[in-house]
Amino acid sequence: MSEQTLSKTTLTETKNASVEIHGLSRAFDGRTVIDALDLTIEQGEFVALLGQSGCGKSTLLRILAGLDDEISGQVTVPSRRSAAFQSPRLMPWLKVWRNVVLGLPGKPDRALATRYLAEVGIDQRAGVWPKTLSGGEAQRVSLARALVREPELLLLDEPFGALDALTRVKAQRLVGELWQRHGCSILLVTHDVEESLLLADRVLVMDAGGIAHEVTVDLPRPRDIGSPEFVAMRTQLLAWLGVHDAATNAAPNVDGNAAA
Amino acid sequence: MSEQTLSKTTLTETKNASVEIHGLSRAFDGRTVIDALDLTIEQGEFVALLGQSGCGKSTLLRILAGLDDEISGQVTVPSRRSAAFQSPRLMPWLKVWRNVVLGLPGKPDRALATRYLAEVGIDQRAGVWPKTLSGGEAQRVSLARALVREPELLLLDEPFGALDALTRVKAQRLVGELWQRHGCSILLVTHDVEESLLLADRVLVMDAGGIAHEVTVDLPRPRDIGSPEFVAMRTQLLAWLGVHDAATNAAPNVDGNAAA
Amino acid sequence: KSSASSGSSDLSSVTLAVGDTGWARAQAVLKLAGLDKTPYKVKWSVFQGGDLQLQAVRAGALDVASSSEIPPVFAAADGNANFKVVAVQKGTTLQQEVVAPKGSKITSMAQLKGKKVGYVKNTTAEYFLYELLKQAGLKWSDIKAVPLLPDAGLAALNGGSIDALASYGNSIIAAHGQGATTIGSGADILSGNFNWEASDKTIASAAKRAALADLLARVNKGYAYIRNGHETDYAKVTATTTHQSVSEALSQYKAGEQQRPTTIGLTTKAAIVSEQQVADAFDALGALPKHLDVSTFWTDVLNSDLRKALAS
Amino acid sequence: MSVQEHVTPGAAPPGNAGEPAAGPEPGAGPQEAVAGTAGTRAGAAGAGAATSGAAPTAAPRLTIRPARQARRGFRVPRSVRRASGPVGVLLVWYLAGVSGLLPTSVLASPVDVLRQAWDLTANGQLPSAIVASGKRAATGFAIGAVIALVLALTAGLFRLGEDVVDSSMGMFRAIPWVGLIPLFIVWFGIDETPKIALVALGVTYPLYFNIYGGIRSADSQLIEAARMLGLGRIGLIRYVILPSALPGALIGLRYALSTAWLALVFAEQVNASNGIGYLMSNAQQYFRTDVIVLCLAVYAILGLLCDFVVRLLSKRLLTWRASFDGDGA
Amino acid sequence: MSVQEHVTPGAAPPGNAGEPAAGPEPGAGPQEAVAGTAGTRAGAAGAGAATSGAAPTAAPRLTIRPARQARRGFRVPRSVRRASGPVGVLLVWYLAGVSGLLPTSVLASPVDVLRQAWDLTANGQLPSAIVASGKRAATGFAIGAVIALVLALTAGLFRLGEDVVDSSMGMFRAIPWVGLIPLFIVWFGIDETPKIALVALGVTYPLYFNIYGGIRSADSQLIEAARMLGLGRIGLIRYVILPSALPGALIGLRYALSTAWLALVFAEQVNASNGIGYLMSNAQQYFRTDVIVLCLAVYAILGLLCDFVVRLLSKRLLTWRASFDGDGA
Ligand SMILES: Nc1ncnc2c1ncn2[C@@H]1O[C@H](COP(=O)(O)OP(=O)(O)OP(=O)(O)O)[C@@H](O)[C@H]1O
Ligand SMILES: Nc1ncnc2c1ncn2[C@@H]1O[C@H](COP(=O)(O)OP(=O)(O)OP(=O)(O)O)[C@@H](O)[C@H]1O
Ligand SMILES: [Mg+2]
Ligand SMILES: [Mg+2]
Repeated sequence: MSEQTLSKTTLTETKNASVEIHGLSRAFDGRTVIDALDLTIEQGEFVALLGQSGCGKSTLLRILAGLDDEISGQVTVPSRRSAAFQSPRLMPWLKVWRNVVLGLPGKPDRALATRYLAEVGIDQRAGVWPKTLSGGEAQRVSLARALVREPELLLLDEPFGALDALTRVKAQRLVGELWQRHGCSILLVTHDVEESLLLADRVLVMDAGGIAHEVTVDLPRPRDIGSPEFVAMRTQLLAWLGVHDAATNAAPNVDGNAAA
Repeated sequence: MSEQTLSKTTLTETKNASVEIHGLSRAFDGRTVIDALDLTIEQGEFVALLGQSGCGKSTLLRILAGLDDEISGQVTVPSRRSAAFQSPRLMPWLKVWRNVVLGLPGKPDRALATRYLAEVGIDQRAGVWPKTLSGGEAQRVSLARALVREPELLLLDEPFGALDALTRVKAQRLVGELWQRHGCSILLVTHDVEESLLLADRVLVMDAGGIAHEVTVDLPRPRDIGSPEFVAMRTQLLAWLGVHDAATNAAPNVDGNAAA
Repeated sequence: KSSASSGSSDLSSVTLAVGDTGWARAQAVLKLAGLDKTPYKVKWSVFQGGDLQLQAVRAGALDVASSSEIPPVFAAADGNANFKVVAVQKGTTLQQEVVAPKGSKITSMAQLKGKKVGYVKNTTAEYFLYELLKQAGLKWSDIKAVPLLPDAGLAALNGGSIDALASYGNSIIAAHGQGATTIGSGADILSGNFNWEASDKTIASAAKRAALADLLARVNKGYAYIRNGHETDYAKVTATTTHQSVSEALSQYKAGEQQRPTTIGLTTKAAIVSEQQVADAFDALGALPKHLDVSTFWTDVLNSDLRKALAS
Repeated sequence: MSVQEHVTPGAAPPGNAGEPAAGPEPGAGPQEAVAGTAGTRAGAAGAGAATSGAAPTAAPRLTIRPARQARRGFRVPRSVRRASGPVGVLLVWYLAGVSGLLPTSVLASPVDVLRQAWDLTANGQLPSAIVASGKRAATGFAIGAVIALVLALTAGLFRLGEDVVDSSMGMFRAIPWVGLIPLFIVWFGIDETPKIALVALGVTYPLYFNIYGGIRSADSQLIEAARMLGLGRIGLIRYVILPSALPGALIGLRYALSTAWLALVFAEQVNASNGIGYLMSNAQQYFRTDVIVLCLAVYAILGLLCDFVVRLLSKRLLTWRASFDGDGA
Repeated sequence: MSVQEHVTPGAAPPGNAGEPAAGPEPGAGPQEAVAGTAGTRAGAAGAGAATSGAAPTAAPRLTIRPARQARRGFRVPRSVRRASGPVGVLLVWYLAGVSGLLPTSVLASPVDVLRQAWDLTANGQLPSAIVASGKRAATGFAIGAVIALVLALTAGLFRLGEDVVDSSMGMFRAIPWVGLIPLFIVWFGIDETPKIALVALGVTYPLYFNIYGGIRSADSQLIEAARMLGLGRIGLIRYVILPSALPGALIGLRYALSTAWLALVFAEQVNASNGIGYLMSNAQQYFRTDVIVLCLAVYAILGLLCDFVVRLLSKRLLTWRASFDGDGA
């Protein structure tokens, strides 16, 4: 286990890049959302991306996915990528299992789809229409669809946002496992600071159109949420995100005048 | 402050119900999702609803919203309700501010819309089309749209799911304030156990089509996330949800054989 | 000034709804001859065919229609005709021909046996084709008859889809323009009779009868006026609506008038006999549901009024 | 979905008997205090409006009634209601004929038409006409549908295709068929081909416009997702674009199917000796209102049949769709 | 959107000069060890497939090129490309005439048509015909649009309305106009009314089918949301149903606008002494192919104009939509 962690570290040091971004900018109707952003993700690295709502995380992911070319700057990515978008984006006219293996070469492999659906805990709903899924179920299908492709670069946009605690833990574990097994690079957008620290090699905080802060999480896995290093990083990240632990406790403020 | 908390408690005792559900059942194509559920929510009570993905939380909310009548059982609700759905469901053909005040009597009041949008931190995007919003921005518009109506019963389906830590704290505070000010009843579906304990008077855990567990949170507000009662309740709820604190730390499991 | 001499002094309240074909010819003639100031009102309506006019008469939207001999046969075929033929206009029967395309080996009707012959269904073309075949000793079934509208017929003739075409008017002129040759002419088969039909309701009203008689007399006079040195004026009017050159229109007009001057007259036995022949031909062609006695939709009630009007 | 909401201010809603729900319950002592907290919001506006000291009335409540309960009592079956439109038209027609409002010379009475239908069926004319027209309509439809699909895909998928095809289609559509018949004869002769070509032409337009429109209304988010899934151009068309365009295409299909029959009214004026179009224009020339009306009736029935087919097809093909299906009335 | 993806196995993509990105960099020592971890996945399938010991090659990478960069070089302007279709048709027509492929008796040459256009414009016939037809088309269109909207709303919003209206519309649509002309004469006389009625009839169907279909494809989630917002029936129609139906309605509009002009070809055979339909059927009778073709051309131009209007309208009305707009080719 520690051996594997080591090989990751080696990798980071060899600078064998999977994603390279230089001076990337993107503006919508004159409003610059991403501004001269630089970022390198190594092969096999697990990077988490935090940032305020609307700061441009999804925009960055769409660019890396090759879905947005109204950009300036230099972006190089592996050709084999897959993504789970922020909303599930399932094809409503395809049954759930078909959605999962859509786009894979060869005959649609229901067994494969069911295997992955089982991993996210919804194999018994493999044969229904997407419209009958609950929010969390749809999100899990979308996740399974991204994972089944086994890409070089996996782009995950808040893939666990609609999941309850238990399902979330299972899904996180699944992603972690696949990452270990296949050594792909992962860029995970999340709003959960603990999640980012539990999973990632490196946590980025996006702000003002660029990578404002960065933490390298060199803790051995599995990580202890209570360890002092963990708590310190968590506090640091929350502070960068504008939250001070005290603030968390203040809600709801009954006096009615502590609102921002 | 403590006085207000007291009046809440009184309320619970007087059984002046806002929502009354008796023997509610709902099945989809023969699959029973809600099964003989009983629930009473007092006037002015803040109830949080937890439960595994796909257990029927959104279904229950839709029934309370009056959007689903393929039910059996008895459901009585206030006539003035509003809801923020799990997905934002903004009208794509109406500008953001127009979405917020849609359905309110009288002339569309942009000032009012902007006020509420400012409260969720996106007043500067009041005049754009919904398609240009980020995931979290859309969710906040949807929340503002539910809050502006000032209903008797507010139904919130994971309203903070796509928000970053800071924005989330602010939004939680806003909901708390409005609840204090207007004394409406709130049913909040969330996957965040801490959030439920910070906000609600009572936390329900849904399972097997009914309310399986219930915690009355009689802690004074603002609540301390570190207090022993809080931690105990949190552990209890997580256990009911199938998560034991230890499990959280186990992800990702590098050995690859600890998967469920 | 020609007036309705039939006694009914006040015609000012009468309105005649009169159908006109194609480019409002009768209307133009009256105007050209300065005869359009009638003591009654005339509401002209232009239709793209006599059959449409008779449709309007049957529906009660028109008082008077004008057509060739063919449409009334069909309009009366169901036995419910609510109109009568009240006057007969004589006119040219030129440009009613069976033609073969340029370079065709066919030169006579007899050679059409087994050939594809285009014709315009339910028109004079069908009638004279039938009669010409009969004269050539052929039955209708001896040819492959291809029902086509004139423009489609010409296209088919040029495209080689048919071996001959029975048609009329400008389609024949155009065909000749492309080198088609005449292999049969309807000039002597067709009577040249054009019918004026009035609805039973119109006929029942003495005032309308008087007005109609006067109107027909005026049209007759108008044609005479044109023949009397105003051919070019007429050709100019024609040319604008048919989009021909004036000289073209003039020569066409002259040829027609030379063959048979346009006049309006009373209904006659001979005209009825001619109409009956047409009806019988279509009957033989199987186009009529049952044998038709054409005299049922002919009348002489207008004759006395018309005679007076024509004479004045 | 029927929303059975009966607002009953401060009282149990009717039909909710036996359940003393809502409202000021007897013995609800500290009512005032609670109401003071809850406040009253007559107008829904006013974000920061202070809680007014209005009268402490309980909020109006309502019961959500199970759909099954609401649907008790007699209901006219769906099929009867669907038939009511056409049957109503028949009735009006019959009455108009009987009352003399419509002279039979214009519109034959249903009785005459029925007799005519019997006669023409007995002598085989009507069945053979339907068969002849049906063949032409089917062939033409198939060809037109393929052309429409190809053109719509070209215009829908490629900007260049759009530029070249779409403006041309708008132009061609505006050109009346009738004017094209001579051209068709030159190109296709006078046998079956021009008739089929005319049908194809008539069918192409509505299908084209609707499929093209459907393609262009495909959700860009799904297209992005499909691109990420590694779908190539063919896969994109097959799994995203065409399904997206399907609802629109089915609307076009409804229109196109009836157009297919209609086109034959004109097509069968060219060298036809059978077919409903022929029967009809023939009857028109002979002023046989009974036959005309019979033909119209046949068209109507064929229209209903085609509609029925499209309805079935839609039901099967669009099960995946969560869309509005009218209220429950 | 153009996806400029050039897969360059293990090498920097072309056009990425100056940037020694990707691939086995010189001096990348511990390459093997890394590749061993990353594995190679030639086929994308196999969930639990063990990492094979394949050759340690670096994964293919690609550069996402900015759109601006890709768009360098000469580009044919949009308007030129849009004109290419119609202009191409013109050219083919001209060549067909010159080469004698199409005899002028069937299709007059563009030169003749132009001359005719000049003459008829000079003597005022063509402008007055367009004005006369335009008035009829506009009135009929307005009436038909209102009827279509009312019927579509009735059928779209109420199950009962659907049952009664929708089946009848399917039936009526199948009945050919031409067969109805005698009826129209009885009901509306022979003046302007029957012509306008015919146009209205022709316009009603495509609009009805598309608006109805549009209403029925409204997202049920949005309708639920609107109900929750307290929108009444009118509000629901105004703010949800009609906007949902708008894209479909615009497709119907495209079709309906050209139909409006077409209907006049038949309508203006009855008691008309002006209008393009009259001009055209008159020319047909007198066999003036140049005038016929001129009329066809006028129809085509009117069609293009109407299309242009709908295009502008769509652009303005559908700015809110995030939908597929064809690739960037
Ligand atoms: N229209 C439908 N047809 C069939 N099954 C449905 C339908 N809607 C929901 N379901 C099923 O009912 C169950 C409950 O759905 P619901 O949306 O209430 O879950 P939920 O508790 O909100 O879950 P989540 O936390 O994932 O949003 C799910 O298993 C879902 O698949
Ligand atoms: N198509 C668009 N047109 C205009 N503005 C856009 C468009 N797409 C996104 N934006 C804006 O760009 C900004 C960044 O959007 P993005 O979706 O990347 O945010 P995000 O970081 O993913 O936020 P969230 O956490 O809320 O999902 C937002 O302010 C958004 O409103
Ligand atoms: Mg986002
Ligand atoms: Mg849910």
